[in-house]
Amino acid sequence: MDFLFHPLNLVTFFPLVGVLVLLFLGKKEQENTARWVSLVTALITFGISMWVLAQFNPDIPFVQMYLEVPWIEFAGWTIHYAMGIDGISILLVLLTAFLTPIAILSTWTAVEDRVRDFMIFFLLLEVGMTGVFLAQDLFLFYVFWEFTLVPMYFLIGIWGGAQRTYAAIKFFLYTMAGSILMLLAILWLGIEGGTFVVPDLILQGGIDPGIQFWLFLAFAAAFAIKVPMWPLHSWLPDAHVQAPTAGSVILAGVLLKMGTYGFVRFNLPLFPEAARELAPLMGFLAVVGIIYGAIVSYPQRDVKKLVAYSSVSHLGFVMLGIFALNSQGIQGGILQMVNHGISTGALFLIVGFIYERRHTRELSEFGGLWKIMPVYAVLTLIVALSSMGLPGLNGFVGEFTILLGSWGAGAAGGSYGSYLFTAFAAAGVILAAIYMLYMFQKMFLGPADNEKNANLKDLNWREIAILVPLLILIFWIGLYPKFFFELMGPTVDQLVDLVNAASVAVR
Amino acid sequence: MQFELFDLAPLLVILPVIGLLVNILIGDRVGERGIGWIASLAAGLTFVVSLLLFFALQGHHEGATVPFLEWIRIGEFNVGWNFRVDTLSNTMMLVVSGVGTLIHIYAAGYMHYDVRYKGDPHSYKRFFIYLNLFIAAMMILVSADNYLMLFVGWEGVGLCSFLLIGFWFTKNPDGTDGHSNSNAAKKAFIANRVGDFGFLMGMFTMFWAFGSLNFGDVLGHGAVEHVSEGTILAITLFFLLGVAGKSAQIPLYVWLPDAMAGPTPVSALIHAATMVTAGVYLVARSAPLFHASHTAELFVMFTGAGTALFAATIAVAQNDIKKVLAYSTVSQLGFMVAAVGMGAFVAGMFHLVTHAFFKALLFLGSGSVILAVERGHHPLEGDGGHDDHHEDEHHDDDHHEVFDPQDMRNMGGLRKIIPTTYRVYLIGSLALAGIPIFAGFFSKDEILADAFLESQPVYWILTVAAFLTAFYMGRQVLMVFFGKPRTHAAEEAKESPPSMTIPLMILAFLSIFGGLINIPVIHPLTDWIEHTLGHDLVHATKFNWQVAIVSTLLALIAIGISWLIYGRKEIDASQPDPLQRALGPIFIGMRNKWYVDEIYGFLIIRPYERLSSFLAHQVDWTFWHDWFHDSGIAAGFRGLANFLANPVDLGVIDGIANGLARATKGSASALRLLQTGFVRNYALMVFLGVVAILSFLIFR
Amino acid sequence: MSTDVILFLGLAAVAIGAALGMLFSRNAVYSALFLILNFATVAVFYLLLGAPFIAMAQVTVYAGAIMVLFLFVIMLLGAEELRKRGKLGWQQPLALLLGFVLVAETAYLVFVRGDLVSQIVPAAADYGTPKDIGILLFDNYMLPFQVVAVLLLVAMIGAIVLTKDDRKIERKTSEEKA
Amino acid sequence: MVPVSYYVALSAILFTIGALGVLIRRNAIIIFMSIELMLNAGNLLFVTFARSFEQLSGQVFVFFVIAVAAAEVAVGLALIVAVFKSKQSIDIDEVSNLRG
Repeated sequence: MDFLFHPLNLVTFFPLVGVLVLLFLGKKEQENTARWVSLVTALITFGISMWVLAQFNPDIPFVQMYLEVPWIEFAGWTIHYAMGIDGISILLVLLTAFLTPIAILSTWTAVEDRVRDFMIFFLLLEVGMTGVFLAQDLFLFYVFWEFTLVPMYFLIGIWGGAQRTYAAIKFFLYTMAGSILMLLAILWLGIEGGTFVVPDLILQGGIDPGIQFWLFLAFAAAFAIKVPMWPLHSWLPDAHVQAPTAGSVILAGVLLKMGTYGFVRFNLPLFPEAARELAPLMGFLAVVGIIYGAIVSYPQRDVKKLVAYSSVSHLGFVMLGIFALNSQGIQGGILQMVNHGISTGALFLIVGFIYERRHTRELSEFGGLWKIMPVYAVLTLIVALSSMGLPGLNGFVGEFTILLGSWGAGAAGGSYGSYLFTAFAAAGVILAAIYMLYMFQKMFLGPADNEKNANLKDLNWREIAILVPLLILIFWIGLYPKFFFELMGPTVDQLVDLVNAASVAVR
Repeated sequence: MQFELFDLAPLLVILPVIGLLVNILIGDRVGERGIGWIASLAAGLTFVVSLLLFFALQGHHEGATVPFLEWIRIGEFNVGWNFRVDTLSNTMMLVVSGVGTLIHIYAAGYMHYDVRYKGDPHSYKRFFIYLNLFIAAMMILVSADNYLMLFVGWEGVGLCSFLLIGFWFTKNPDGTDGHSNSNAAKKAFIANRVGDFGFLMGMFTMFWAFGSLNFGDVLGHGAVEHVSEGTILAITLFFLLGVAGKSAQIPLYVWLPDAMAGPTPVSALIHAATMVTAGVYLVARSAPLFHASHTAELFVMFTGAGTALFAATIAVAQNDIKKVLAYSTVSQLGFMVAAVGMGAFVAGMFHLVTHAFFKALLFLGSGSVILAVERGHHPLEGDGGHDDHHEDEHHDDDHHEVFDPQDMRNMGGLRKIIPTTYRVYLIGSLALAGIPIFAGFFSKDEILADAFLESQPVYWILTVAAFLTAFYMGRQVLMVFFGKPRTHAAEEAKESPPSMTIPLMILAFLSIFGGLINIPVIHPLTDWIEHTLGHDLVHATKFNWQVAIVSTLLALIAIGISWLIYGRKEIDASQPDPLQRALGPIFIGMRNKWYVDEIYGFLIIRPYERLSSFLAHQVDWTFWHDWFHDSGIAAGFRGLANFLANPVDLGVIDGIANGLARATKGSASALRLLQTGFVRNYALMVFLGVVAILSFLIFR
Repeated sequence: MSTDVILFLGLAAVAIGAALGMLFSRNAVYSALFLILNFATVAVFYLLLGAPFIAMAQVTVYAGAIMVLFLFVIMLLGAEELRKRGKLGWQQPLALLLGFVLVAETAYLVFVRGDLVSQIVPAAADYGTPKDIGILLFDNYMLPFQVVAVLLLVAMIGAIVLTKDDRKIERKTSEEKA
Repeated sequence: MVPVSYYVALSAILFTIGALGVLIRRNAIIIFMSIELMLNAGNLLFVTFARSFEQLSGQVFVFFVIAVAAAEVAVGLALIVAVFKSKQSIDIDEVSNLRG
C-alpha cells in the first residue's frame, strides 16, 4: 500500500483513474461528463502535486522521496522502477500538473468530436510527462519518454488541422529517430555501469571522456530534437500548427521541456567532461536558434506558426542558460522552461480563442481587435509582453538570469565566445520585441476594417478563468521569483559543483 | 523598529498603482470627473510623499536605502526591490510627481474634448490608467537602489510610452483611420529596445566586474578603482546606447518625433518632461563610472552636442506645432547629455528640471492651442456634453476635408483670440530661447559655461544650437499667435477651460522662477546634489559673463531674424515657407528631417524584412522544411521503399507468393463447391468421415 | 433365454421404436414426446445396470427439465412443422445408407470381432448408491465439478444474452401465434 | 445375465438413429433432440462399462455429460430462438450463410 500510495506514484498515475472512469462512459453521449471527469481528474492530480510540493524539502540538494523496486531482471541486469524528485524536476512536475487542467478547460467547446477519446489520450499524456520528469532509472525514463509520443501522435493525428496526418507522422518519426540513439547510449551505460539507476550512475562517474563525448551526443540527439534546437526544428511548426489548441499548449508547455530537462538531468551530471567540452557548440547552436527563430517568426502570416517559431527562439535561451554551466545560467534556464510553458502556453490559448471565433489565424484577417474585444486585447498584451521579456513579468527574470549566467561563463575564464553569444542572444530580445509587437499590432491595433470581425464577442468567463491562473503566475514569477529559485537552488548548485569538479579533473 | 519618513518610499510606487487599480475597478461608475479625480489624487499623493521625503532629507543629507522585497537571488547574485532616497533621486521624484500631477489635472480637462473628437469617449478611463501606470514605473526608475530595478522602471516607462503613443491606435496623427499611430508606438518600443540591449549588456559587464548591481557597491567609494578602465569604458558605452534610446540621442532619436502621435498631455509628461530625461538621470546617477573613463565622457559629450545641433536644424523647418517642440526636446536633451558628459552633472540636472517646467508648459500650451483650433473648426455641442448626432456630423467632416489642427499654417493671430494661452506660451518660449531672468537662461547658461571651460568645439556647437533654438521658437510664436488668422478655424478658436489653464499658469510661474533653484553665486541645487554625488564630482560653476552675454545676444538676434522673416509681413499658408527661398535645398533637407527615417528604412528595416522573409520562406520552409525534409529525407525514404517494394518485392518475393496464392485460389474455387452452406451437409460429411474411418479400422 | 434378456429385448424394442418415432414424426411435438419415452426407457436400463442415481438424474434432468424446455420452445416458436420441402433431396437416401453401414459395421465389430464376453449381473444393493457417487464427485472430481458449475453459469448468462434483444419481435410473434 | 454386447449394440443403434436425425431432418429443434439422443447413447455405454468393470467413475462421467448437455441445450435453444427471430424460421437450411 505504501508503494501504491507513494506521493510520486500517485501524482504520476492518478490520471489513470480518470481514464478508467472515462472508459466506462458511452461514446456518443455523456460528452460533458467526459469533460468534467477529466477536468476533475486533472485538478486532483494538481492537488496531489501540491501535496508533493508540501513534502518536498528544497534544502536537500539530492533526489528525495526516492522509491526503488526491481522491475525487470534478466541475465544479471536489473532494471529498477526508480522514481524520485529534486529541485530540477519539481518545477516541471508542477508545471505539468498545472497546465493540464488548463488545457483541458480550453477544449470545452473546441473539441466536439470524440470527446471521451480525446480526454483519455490527454490524461495518458499527463501520465507519460510526469513520469518522464520523475523517473530515476534510465530505462524507466526511456519507457515514459516514448510513451508520451503515442497520445500526442493521436491528439495531432485525429483532432488536428487539415494536414494533421502529415504532421503527426513527422512528429512521431522525428522524435523516434533521436530516441533510438539515446536508447543505444542507455544500453551502453546500463551494461557498463551495471545499473540503470541515474543517481548510482552519477555517483560512479568515471566514464572515459572519449566515450563520454559519444554518449553525450547520443543523448543530445534525442533531446535536441525534442527541444527543438536549430536546425532540428522542422517538425515543430507542422506539429504546432496542426495540433488542436490544447495539444499545442501541452506540446509547447511541457513536451519541449522534456528535451531541455533531459540535458540538465542526464547530459550534465552523467557526462560532465563532455558537457564542458561541447558547451561552446551547444551555446552556438542555442544562439543561432535564438536569432534564427526570432527572425523567422517575424514574416509568418499565421499567428500560430509565428508563436511556434518563437518557441525555437525561447528555447534557445533555455539551452544557452543550461550550457553556461553556472548557477545563474542553469537556474535561469530552468525558470525559463517554466516561463515559456506559461507564456507560450497562454499565447497558444489566445490564438485558440480567436480561431474558435473566426476559424482563421491569418494576421491579415485581423486588425483593430482592441476596439472590439478589449479584455482579450489587454490579456494578450500582458502575455506578449511577458513573452518578450518585459521586466516585472516572468519572461524577464528568466532571460536576464540566463544572459547574466552566459556572460558570466565568459567572465569566469571561459572563452570569449560566451561574450559574443550573450551579445547576440541579447540582440534576440530586440528581435523578439519586433515580431511580438508586429503580431500585436496586426491583430489589435490599427483600424478595425474587416467587417467579419465587427461582431466578435469578447472573452467569456470560462476563457478568462483559463487565462487568469497563467497571468497570476506571470506576475508572481516576475515580481517575486524567490520561491521558485529557492526550490531549485541547492540542487543546481550541487550540479554546478559536480560539473566544475569534472572540468578541474580534466585540466 | 523605529519608523522613519524614509520608510514611506515604497508608497511612491504603491499609490499610483492603487490609483490605477481603483480606476480599473470602479472607473466605469464614477464618470469622467471621478476618474480624473482619482488619477490626479494618486499622482498628487505621490507628490506629497516626495515632498515628505524631501523634508526627511533635510535632516539626513546622506539619504537612505529602504528594503522592500527580495527579488532575484542566485548564488552571489542578489538583487532586491530596494528603494533609494537621496538628494539626486528626490530631485527626480519631485519633478516627476510635481509636473505629473499638474499634467494629470490638465489632462482631465483636455481628454474630455479629445476623446470626443476622436469619437471614443470610453477611452477616457484607459488614458488615466496608463498615466498612473506611467507614474508608478517612473517612480520605480528614479527610486531604484540598483541598476536592475532601475531597468524595470526604464522598460516600464517604455511600455507606458508604447501604450500612450498608440493611444488612438486605430488612427493616424491627423485623425483619419490608419496605422500611423500604432506604427509610431511600435517604433518607439523597438528603438527603446535597442537601447535596452545596451543597458542589459552594461549590467552584465558590471555584475561580473563589480559582483553586484547595487548602487552602493558599484558607485561607492573606491569600487571603481578595482576595475580596469577598459571594463568601465565598456560599461559606460553600453549605457550610452541605453541613454541614446531612452533620451532620444543620435542614432536612436527617431522615435521621439513620431511619438507626438500620442495625446498632447502625454507628449508633455512622457516625451518632454520626465521619461526622456531618464537617460540623463542614469548618467548622473552613474557619475563615478563615467567620470572614471575620459573616453566615455568624450563619447557622451559629443553625442549630446551633436544631437543638440542636429535636432535644432530639423526643428527650424517643421510646420507641425508639436513636431517643432519634439525636435526641440531632442535638441534640449542633447544639451543635458552633453552637460553630464562633460562632467557637469549638476548643470545637466538643473537643465533637466527647468526644461521639465518650460517644455511641459509649451507642450500643454500647444495642446491648448490645438484644442482651441479644433473647437473653432467644429465645436462640440454645449462644450460639456456631447451627443451621437454631432459625432456623425464630425465623421462626415473627415470625408470632406482633412483639417490638421496641428499645422501652424492653419493658425495665426491667436494672440487676441486665446490670450491666456498666448501669455503662458510666450513665457515658455522665452524660457526655452534662453532670455535672461527666465529659468531656461540660467540652466542653459550653466551648461554653456561649463562647455566653454571643458571643450571649445562643444561650446560652439551648443551655442549654434541655442541660436537655432531661439530662432525656431520665434518662428513658432510668430506663426501661431501673430499676424491674422489664416483659417476660419483659427478665427473661431476658443479658450481652454480652467482645469487646463490653471496648470499652465503654475508651470508658467515655474518657468519664470525655476532658475532660482540653482541661481549663480548661491547654487542651492549644486549643494543639494553634492550630498549624493560627493565633492569630487560636483563643482559650482562660476557665472561666466562672456558666455552669458554672447548667448543672450545671439538669442535676441535669432528672434529678430525670425521676426524679419515671419512677423514683418503676412504669411500665405499656400505659399512655400519664406525661409525656403533663402536656404533652398538645405531647407528641404531640414524639413524632411535629413531623410534619416528613409535612410534607416533603406539600411536596416527593409534589409531586415527581406532577410527575415528570405529566411522564413525560402530557407526555412522551401529549403529546409519542404525540400530537405519532404523531398530529401521523406521522398528518399519513399524511393527506397518503392525500390524494395517494386522490383525486389514484386518481382522476386511476390512471384513466389503469387504463385502459391494462385494455386491456392484455383483449388479453392474448386473446393468451394463443397461449401454449400447447409449445416446438414457438413454433418453428412462428418458422418461420412466417421463411417469411412470405422471402415478403415475394420478392413485394414 | 432368461427373463433378463427378454426384459432387455422388450425395453430395447421400445427404446428403438421411440427413437425412430422421434426421427420420423412430422410434428415436432410428437418427436419430443417420443424422445421422452426413449429417455424413460433408457432410465430403466440405468436401473438395470445398477445406476439408480443416474437413472433418477436422467428422469429429472433429461425427461423432465430439458424436454420440457424443448416443448416450450417448440410451442413458443410455433414451429411444429415445416412447410417447404427440403432442398437436399439426395441427402436423405445417402444418410440412410451410411446409417445402415454404420450399424452393420458396429454389429460386425461387436458380435464377430469383439470379445465382450462378460455378462451383466444384477448389482449388489450397495453398488452405485448416490452416496458413493457423491463421495467420488467431491473427492476425485472436485475440480471438474466446479468447472461444470461455472459452465452452467456461463450457459445461463449466454442464454439470457442471446435472447435478450429485440423483445418487440418476440412479443409480436407470440401474439400472432396466440 | 444380459451380455454387454447387447447393450453396446443397442447404444450403437440409438446413436445411429440420432445421427440420421441430424442428417435427415431440417427442423432445428428436432436436430437438437437427435443430438440429445446421441448423447444418451453415449451415456448408456458409459453406464454399461461402469457396471462391467465395477468402476463408478463411469457414472460420474455420465453425471457430467448430463450437466453439460443441460448447458448445451440452454445455449442451443437460445440460439435457435435468436435465429428464429431474424429468419422467422427454424429450417436449418435457411441458415446457409457459410456458402462458399
